Amino acid sequence: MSETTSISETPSATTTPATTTSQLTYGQAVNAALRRCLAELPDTLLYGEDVAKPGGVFGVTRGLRREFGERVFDTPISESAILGSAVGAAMLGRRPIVEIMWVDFSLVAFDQIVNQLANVHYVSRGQLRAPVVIRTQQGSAPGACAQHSQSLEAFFLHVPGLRVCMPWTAQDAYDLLVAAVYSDDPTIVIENRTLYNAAKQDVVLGGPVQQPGGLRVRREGSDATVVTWGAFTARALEAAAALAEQGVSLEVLELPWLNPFPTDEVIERVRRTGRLAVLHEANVTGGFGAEVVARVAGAGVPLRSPALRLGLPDTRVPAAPSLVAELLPGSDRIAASLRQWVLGP
Amino acid sequence: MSETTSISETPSATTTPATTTSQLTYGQAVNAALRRCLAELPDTLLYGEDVAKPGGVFGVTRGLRREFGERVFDTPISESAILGSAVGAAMLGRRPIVEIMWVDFSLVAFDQIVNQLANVHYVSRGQLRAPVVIRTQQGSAPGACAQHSQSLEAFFLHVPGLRVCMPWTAQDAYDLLVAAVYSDDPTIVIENRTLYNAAKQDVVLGGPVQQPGGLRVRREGSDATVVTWGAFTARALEAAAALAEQGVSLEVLELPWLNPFPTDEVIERVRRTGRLAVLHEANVTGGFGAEVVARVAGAGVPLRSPALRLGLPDTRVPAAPSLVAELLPGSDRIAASLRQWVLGP
Amino acid sequence: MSDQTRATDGVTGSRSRILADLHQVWRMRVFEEKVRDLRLAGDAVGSIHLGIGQEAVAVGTAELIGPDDALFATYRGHSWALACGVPPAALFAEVLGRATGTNGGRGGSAHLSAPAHRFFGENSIVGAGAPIAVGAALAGRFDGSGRVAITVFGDGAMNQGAVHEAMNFAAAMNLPVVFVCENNTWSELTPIDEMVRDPHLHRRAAAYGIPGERIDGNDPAIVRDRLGAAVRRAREGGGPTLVEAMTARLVGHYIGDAEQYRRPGELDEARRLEPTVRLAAQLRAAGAPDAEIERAEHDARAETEQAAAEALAAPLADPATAKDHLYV
Amino acid sequence: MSDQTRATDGVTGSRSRILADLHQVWRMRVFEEKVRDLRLAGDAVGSIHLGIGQEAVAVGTAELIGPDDALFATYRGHSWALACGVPPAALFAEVLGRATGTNGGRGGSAHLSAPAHRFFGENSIVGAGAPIAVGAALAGRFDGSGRVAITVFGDGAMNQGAVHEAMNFAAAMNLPVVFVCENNTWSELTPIDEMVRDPHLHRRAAAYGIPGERIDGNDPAIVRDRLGAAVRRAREGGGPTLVEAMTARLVGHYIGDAEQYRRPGELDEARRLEPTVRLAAQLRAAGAPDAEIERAEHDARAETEQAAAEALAAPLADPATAKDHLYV
Ligand SMILES: Cc1ncc(C[n+]2csc(CCOP(=O)(O)OP(=O)(O)O)c2C)c(N)n1
Ligand SMILES: Cc1ncc(C[n+]2csc(CCOP(=O)(O)OP(=O)(O)O)c2C)c(N)n1
Ligand SMILES: [Mg+2]
Ligand SMILES: [Mg+2]
Repeated sequence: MSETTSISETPSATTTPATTTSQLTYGQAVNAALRRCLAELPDTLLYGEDVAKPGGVFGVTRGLRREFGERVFDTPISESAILGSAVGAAMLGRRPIVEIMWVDFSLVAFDQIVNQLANVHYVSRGQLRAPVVIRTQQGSAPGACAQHSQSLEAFFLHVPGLRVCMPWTAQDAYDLLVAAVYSDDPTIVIENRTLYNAAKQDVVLGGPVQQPGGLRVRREGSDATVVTWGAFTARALEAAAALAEQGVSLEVLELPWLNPFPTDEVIERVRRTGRLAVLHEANVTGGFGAEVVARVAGAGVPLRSPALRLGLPDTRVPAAPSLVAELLPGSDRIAASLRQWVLGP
Repeated sequence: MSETTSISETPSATTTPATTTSQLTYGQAVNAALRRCLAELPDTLLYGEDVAKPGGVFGVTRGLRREFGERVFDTPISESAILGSAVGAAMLGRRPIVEIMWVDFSLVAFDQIVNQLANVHYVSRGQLRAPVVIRTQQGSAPGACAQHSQSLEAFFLHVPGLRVCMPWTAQDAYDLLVAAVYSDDPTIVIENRTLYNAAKQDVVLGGPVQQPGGLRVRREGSDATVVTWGAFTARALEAAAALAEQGVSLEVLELPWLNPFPTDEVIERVRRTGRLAVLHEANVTGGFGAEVVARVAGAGVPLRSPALRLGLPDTRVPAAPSLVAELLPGSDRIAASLRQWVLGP
Repeated sequence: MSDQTRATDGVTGSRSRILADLHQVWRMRVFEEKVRDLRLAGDAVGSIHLGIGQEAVAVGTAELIGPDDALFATYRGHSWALACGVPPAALFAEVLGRATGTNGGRGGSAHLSAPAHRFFGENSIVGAGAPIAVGAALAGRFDGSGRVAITVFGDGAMNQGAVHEAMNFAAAMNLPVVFVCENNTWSELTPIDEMVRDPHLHRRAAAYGIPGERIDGNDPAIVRDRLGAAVRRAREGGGPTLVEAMTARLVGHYIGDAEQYRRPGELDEARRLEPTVRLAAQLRAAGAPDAEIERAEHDARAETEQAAAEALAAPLADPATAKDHLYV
Repeated sequence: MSDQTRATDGVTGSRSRILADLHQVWRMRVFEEKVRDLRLAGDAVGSIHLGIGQEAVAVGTAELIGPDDALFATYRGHSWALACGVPPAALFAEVLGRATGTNGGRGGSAHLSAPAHRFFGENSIVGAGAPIAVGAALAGRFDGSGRVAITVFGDGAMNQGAVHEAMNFAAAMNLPVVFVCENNTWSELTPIDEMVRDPHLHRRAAAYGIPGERIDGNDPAIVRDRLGAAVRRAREGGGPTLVEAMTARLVGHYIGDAEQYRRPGELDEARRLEPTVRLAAQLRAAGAPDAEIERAEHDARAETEQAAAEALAAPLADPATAKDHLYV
């Protein structure tokens, strides 16, 4: 961790705090965000399975128990109790940050997210708040089984009342999590375990707390707009770089926040390029790519080619890498699909 | 129950069985389907909370315990055990039909549906089957709270490996359930409690077992294609009837099966009318309407007006009828939206 | 009911205390009778679950709930809201979908809440309130409030995974939670003794290493005494307790339930043991004149009628607000 | 471990029986050692969970599993698959993502199954296998098979709602299920004694009104005896049993786990008690020559190496089949 400026005073949410820039992995950026939130917001709690004394199965929460004591604790393997207690603690003024180790495990306790957490503020007519952050991670990694490989953001995005983000860069892993913890709305932060230990990146720490929302224009281009999120952003950018050499100019929009969704900006940009492709790791049918296409279609944006969706075909996720490689499109296949789509066969 | 023909011989799946036509409510049609399946398929089991001795909280399973004995039984309030045991029993050759009283309750045990049931056949490379039928019901009814009002078909439709249907007529309540029980794929049958005791309809009982899939052209029309499913079909038809008098000719397609989805037929019909509206009771964002729009958009069907989605706006469901009425579009508001969409303001 | 604490020998408190309890029981009873009337008249709609017969559990708990405590109930929660001090007019209004309801009509009969009154809400998902209550207790560990969280659920809920997880979580973390199982022997239309092998549900506490006790839930004094001990233990750092309060639902699971599942004569004993009968007998034994006993009911009826009238006069929930408060 | 059944006094079976058990333990041990090597060499990828040290539970159970029975394991299931008779080559192939794997590479190390061998699969969701096993027992009630279902899970899984529901469901319906809790005292990186108030997990059986017992899980003979009684009871209509088999995982939770959470000296006793050591000592005490003892390991290694070689020679799972079998 090489710091390029000296550590600032204890930051606060109201004054614009001084910043430092550090070289961090994505996982370390998550850790830094948690440390900042635990330091700045005394109401925060951090808990989940193996998060405290062991520092997390991915090492992401390392050192936080030592630093913040009992506000950081380990729990039984009881997702309903973890999530339910977060709902209750939040109703009573805490700001719990809980970890669901894999997004797949959220399904053993989905009631607490959909029927409980999402209802608190609305049903109480604003008398209660539920500023819960659920940190989880998802996606496919070599050898992982069908029960540890799903991309389930579409479930959460069909639940009004929840906010949902999916950081891809180390900077966003930091910024989005801080924004989520500061937000008074329940927020699902979906990380990706294949990114935790990827190469270090410059991360600006401290700095003003961002508002949930927005998009990242990762690449400018004129032939088509590719909308993507999460770890698949890398594949979109690789494909776009490859296609640039073949004379196809792609705009790549990464959506770090899917709720709130920047509908107007996306529509405006698609209007300019006249083509929309959506790329995600989740299964295509019922994936959030459908929503993006439907919003653009609903706005009557004239398109030069039919909207394209690329993602996991409608199947389960097998463990064997040779099978997964066939199903989940890599940047080569993505590039080929986009090329044919833009230029024709 | 007035029978218009005499009861046939015990039907069997291989010969084309004789049929009878009875006047039945939707709930009675479900009951008749269960009775038929229990009689014809000795491997079937029927269980869930209050389904056996009490005959179901909606009376839908009445008499079946008496008729079929121990194959029909009541369970503890343990959805994970209900669904999990169905998965296990199916692996070992049974054909369980289980009830989840409200679709909302499936969320306490969603793991068993998504991570377990949907994986059985695929992950075992076809060595195991899971011919489970999950009967549930959903939707909004006056006074029901946020935890008893959701329309969650989009969740199931984002899970490859599951089949999903949503009968609207009494005939389909019968036919779809029989088809689901005969199918070797795990199938979610989503009924609607507001229909159980609605007016009796002629229902043809017996008859060949249908294959999952297909669509129902409920009304022919030329200005636009309205795609809908479940109880909202009634609102679509009412709106279409009202608009017919105003010179707007709507085609209404009801999709009793959402998986398998009749993509080609829908696209073909939208191509003919040049307009697509999707209407469902579920929340619009991330609802399956997005998928329908995205499929049509992806096929490059030229549209005269931007695709329209109508449904529950992105909010929770309040209990008070005055609030629900504001949120869930009735046929009047649907007609007004469709009219403006087709004719312009 | 062999091993439950039960007062069989008459008076269990002072005459004024019993009288106050009887008044509270009547407030709940007539509130729900009125709700039933409103439902049958069509002023209220939807599925409504009454706790008629079970009121003593709520009455006995009422004064144990400290100012910073938090109570979590189920869909069968009107009496619990009243026990927390929620004004009956606001409750009626909520059941009637009025703007003046506790939740402005968003909760309805089965999902209402009034946090200002320590009533953190009903829950219409069986068992889901238990882990949420655990979280309220957890918050208390950090906010210096000394909060005890009380969560109420039925016998059937004991078979729901979330309740198991909640009890173990609270036990492992030694959190101040009192788990109150209102055992009315029915889960909707199915008897608990066919759904468990040992219907003495309080014995499950041992699985979590916490105290468990079965009590007579039809006498407020007994409830106050035994639940009081549990609340005290929780407040003093002794961790959670499971209390199984035996009681009977004298009405259907919901308004309109035909109750065909009842066992022959099942309710005969229950009607003899139910709190209005029991407390009246105790008062009589303590020498209270009939007029005093009748006044408890009479006052409750007057208060309740007025609250209902107030609620009926209130405007319906305003459609223009239907989308408010989805996000902060 | 005060109340567990443990053989402290040496030999618990005939010499040939112990020898056979030792051979089986070694088959599992060297299988997993080989998996570790393959994983570290990069032939296998992903998260792999070994049960090294815990083999005696599977070995002791093996011959109790009747032809129509069904076994359900967790991600830590290689030994259980071997106990069911799944050929090691097919298991290796599955771990290696080969076409000849039990699941043709679809399951992988953590989700494989071989129903023809009564191995109805691993499960990578903690606790999820328990209700599924209950369903297998339920099927047996109707198919005349006399099936007993055995479900294996860890100590940490006891805190998962699904396991609670499964035990109650099986108890209420008196289904022939044996719940085997392999208590290795760790849930991933967290000790069970900090996650429950009473770490004697078998005592939870009482909550469901079923028998529960803690046993020494490191001696196949003890496991066979005590689990045998449970299987017999189940088969004879006596319903479910919870058996808590005390054992130790001598390796990390997954391959690569740095095991920084271990308590000082924690594994010293475990290494003395682990099955290969224990059974060798028993054999020595029974007069077996060293060569005989060593042959058990040697034969297992030879068999295992050949199976691994066979798997490594097999083709990778064929991408062209990746979409097959989603629906029937
Ligand atoms: C998870 C879930 N499953 C099923 C239901 C349907 N349901 C509502 S009340 C009830 C019975 C609950 O019985 P019990 O816990 O004894 O409480 P009681 O109604 O007797 O107060 C059931 C099954 C539900 N609301 N939630
Ligand atoms: C529902 C769920 N929660 C969490 C996990 C992550 N996880 C995998 S193994 C494990 C520990 C399980 O401990 P235990 O039950 O004792 O079994 P052991 O690994 O010791 O065999 C956890 C928490 C999971 N797979 N599923
Ligand atoms: Mg009850
Ligand atoms: Mg363990």
